[in-house]
Amino acid sequence: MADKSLEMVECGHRACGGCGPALAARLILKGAGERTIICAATGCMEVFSTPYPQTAWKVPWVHSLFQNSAAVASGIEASLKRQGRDEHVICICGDGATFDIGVLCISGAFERGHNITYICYDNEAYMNTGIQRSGATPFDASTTTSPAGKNSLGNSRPKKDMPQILAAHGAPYVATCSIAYPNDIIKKVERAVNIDGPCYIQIHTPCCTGWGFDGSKTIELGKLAIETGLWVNFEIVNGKLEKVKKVKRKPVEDYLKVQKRFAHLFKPSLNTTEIAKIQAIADANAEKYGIDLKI
Amino acid sequence: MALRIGCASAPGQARDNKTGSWRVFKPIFDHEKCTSCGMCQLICPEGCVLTDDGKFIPDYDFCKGCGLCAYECPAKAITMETEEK
Amino acid sequence: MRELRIHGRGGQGSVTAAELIAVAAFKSGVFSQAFPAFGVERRGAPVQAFVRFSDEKVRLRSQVYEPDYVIVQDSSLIKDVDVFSGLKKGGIIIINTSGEISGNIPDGVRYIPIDATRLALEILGVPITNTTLMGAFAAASGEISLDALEEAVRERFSGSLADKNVAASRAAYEMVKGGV
Amino acid sequence: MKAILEGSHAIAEAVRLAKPEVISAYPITPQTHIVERLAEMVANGELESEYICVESEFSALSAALGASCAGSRVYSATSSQGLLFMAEVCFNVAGMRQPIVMSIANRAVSAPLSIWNDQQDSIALRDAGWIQLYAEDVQESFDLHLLAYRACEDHRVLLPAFVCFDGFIISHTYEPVDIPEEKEVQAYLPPYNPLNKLDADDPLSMGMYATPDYYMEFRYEMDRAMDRSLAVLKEAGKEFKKIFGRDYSELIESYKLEDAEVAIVALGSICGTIKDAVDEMRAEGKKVGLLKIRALRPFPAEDIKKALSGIKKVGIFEKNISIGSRMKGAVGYEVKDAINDSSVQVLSYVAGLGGRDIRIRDIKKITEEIEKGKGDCFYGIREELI
Repeated sequence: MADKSLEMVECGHRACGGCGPALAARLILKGAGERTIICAATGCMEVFSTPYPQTAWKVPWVHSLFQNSAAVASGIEASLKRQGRDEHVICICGDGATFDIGVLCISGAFERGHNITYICYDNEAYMNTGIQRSGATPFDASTTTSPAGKNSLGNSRPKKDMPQILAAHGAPYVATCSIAYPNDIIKKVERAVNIDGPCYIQIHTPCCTGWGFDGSKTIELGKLAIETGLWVNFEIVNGKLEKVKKVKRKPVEDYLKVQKRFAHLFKPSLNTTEIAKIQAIADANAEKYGIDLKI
Repeated sequence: MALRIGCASAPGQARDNKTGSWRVFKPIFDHEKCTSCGMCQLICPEGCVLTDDGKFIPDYDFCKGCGLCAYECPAKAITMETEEK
Repeated sequence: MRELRIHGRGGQGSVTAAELIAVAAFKSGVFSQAFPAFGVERRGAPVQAFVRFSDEKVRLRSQVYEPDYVIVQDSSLIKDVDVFSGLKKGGIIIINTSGEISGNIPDGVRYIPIDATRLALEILGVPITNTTLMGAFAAASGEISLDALEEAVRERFSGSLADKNVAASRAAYEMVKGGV
Repeated sequence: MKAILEGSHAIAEAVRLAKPEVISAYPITPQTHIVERLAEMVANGELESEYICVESEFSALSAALGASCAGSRVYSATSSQGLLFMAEVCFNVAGMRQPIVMSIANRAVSAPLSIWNDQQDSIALRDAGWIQLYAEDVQESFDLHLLAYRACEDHRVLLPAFVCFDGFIISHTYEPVDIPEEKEVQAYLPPYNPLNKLDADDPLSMGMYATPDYYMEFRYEMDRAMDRSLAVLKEAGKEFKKIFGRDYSELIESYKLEDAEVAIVALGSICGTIKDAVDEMRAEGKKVGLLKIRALRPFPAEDIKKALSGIKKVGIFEKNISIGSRMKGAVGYEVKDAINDSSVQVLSYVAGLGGRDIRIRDIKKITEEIEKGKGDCFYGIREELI
């Protein structure tokens, strides 16, 4: 069983107050345990946690580049195997590193079947460099490279379905979770690191700075994403959907209206057409994963 | 201090960086109202809620004053006050 | 230093022939170097491979332009490729042919025609002529001994395939020796 | 044991004897025969390594980096486009001070696509922080792999190395090579003893980022390590001679330079052809010699200056092109800087790009050009195509 009192991320890191990814980092290590080697991608978490020499990490941690964590982890795992060592190897990477630039390395590592757990902290844009769109950015979100404007309603494409892509690689365990449910993260990470083979966990980590909300509401935002059906917590085990968090769904406006990145859908006037499209995404999620609680 | 080659560093040195100075609002913990559920400690992004003799206490050296603990406290035992410096 | 150029078509084993001749030369106590004309040729396209023999270490890395010996794996190549190019006076050219060849043998060159395809078909059952021509080369040039060639062939192939290739080399060797 | 082997297979033997725990490579012409042979060795149990069949060169070196950080001796190999694809990781590996040894079967870079030899690939990465050794023949290619591991893993160095050899010209050539006994290699190359590694029993953060307060010092330290590697490589060369008999105690090799009036400077396999050309020209009464550069990084400037002292005409045979530069070739600048004497004529000749064959007569023509003082140019351009 995971030791929930374990603190392997030291105070003094430079994340924004109320940072979702910083919270995720603490929870991940409670689940993974202290015999864990972390392989980080360039990204917001990497930068807020490791300005030389002030690392926040108390477990072995390595960073190489933006897009190669899965490959670096492959090498670490191969080395440990040859040396007969027992540490867990986990990648912790943002959605830019995971959904976009790192796909080649991730696909290779999963296809080869390395015994690693790849964790994406998904804050739905490139937060490290100032909130540019990524393949994980939701439909209609305004970012600095998909700004809302006279001819734009923000990001024009829906979020890429990374968990299904990795499930299709034959990963034995693929799960999504959210910082809104801390114990669920701990449980899922613990499960993943104890499964042989490449496992994938995608954690929804609201970013107060990037999304535009107050840092005290990070968890509330995470909950709203789930309660509206725009984020679904599930587990896919050996390709089969095993467990889904069910909710009594709220309308998507409840989630959208509290974030600056969707402000253009409400001001100067309510854009019901666009909001209906986003509601349709939530409805499709609900249908696909069966999240609606039947009362 | 000589550089450690390869940009390597001993663990946990972030402690040298006292992020408490970032704070604008300060959480005040009311131990009377506290039900010891541990939520504040579990969800603090800094990991700076300590336990002392069964009581939860923020480490003001590091607390950035984000207010997440106060917002999420089921017992409403934490209030945010303007920092006096 | 003596130089050999082998002409063949992709898939006929010219590069293997060069390598095995170099191995046999090495086993005969000669410093040898073998390499292909590096290319992207596919099966059937004209290819070349080279071997150098010397009593001292071979340092030269250019392709072979003025060979002492030429082996032509397939006489049909003569139409497409100048197989005689640069062949030294006093040199030897071994051509796999069942009859007349097109083109003129240069003056002062010893021409050894051999029906390697027929021999290969008889002994190996397939028209792969490289080991047959290697036997002819051993007999004609004296650069490599038949024993060394056999050893090289046995290192590359095993079992009955090795036996058949050795037999093909020997048959060609005897044929060329007998013809002298 | 003396054997006759294809260059690639000889290199694979050197790697087998160095016993890397992890091999991570992606096939590319003309490097393929090396990694195929290593895969075969692993499959047969001749070599006890983890062989990672990566999906790209980018991952090849990234995985090698991970394994190295975890404390293993690792090996990789590539060529041309593969090396360029790895470029970002190359800089990273050097900055992280991981002593990875990688074979480079030198090949031209695209476009136009060419699988044939020149040295543009490795020379383009001369500032990446890797030691760069260039081999003339199969034996030297074999030997330099062992020497590179020993020098790179020395705690005074801790930098990675390219062992470069000309693609096809060395990689696909059969020639005799002396393969040492396993125990001799063990005596020369003890198991890897990392200074820093990822280890749960002694946790460490590696590859952190550096603010402007620290960054320059890290790069300065890399440069100092590269400077130190000059002596360490020579030491490793001396030790090599003691055990194996072949002399690599210098990072350059002089051939008939003593009384030379003209010197040709070159790297790699072309040195063999140049030596034959020098012999012929000497027989014709020309006082010409060769300076072979074995290490481009660290650049043995002092040794080069000394070896060329008194020679007034120097020409550099460049299998690379620094497009837009005045001298045309990249190595010439460094040789010129090493000589640092305006009374000496130092000229570059870009030649043999993309596999253009170089013969003794070409070397003779280049020598005539050096004598005439015409240089900093391309040699052998087919004027009818221009």
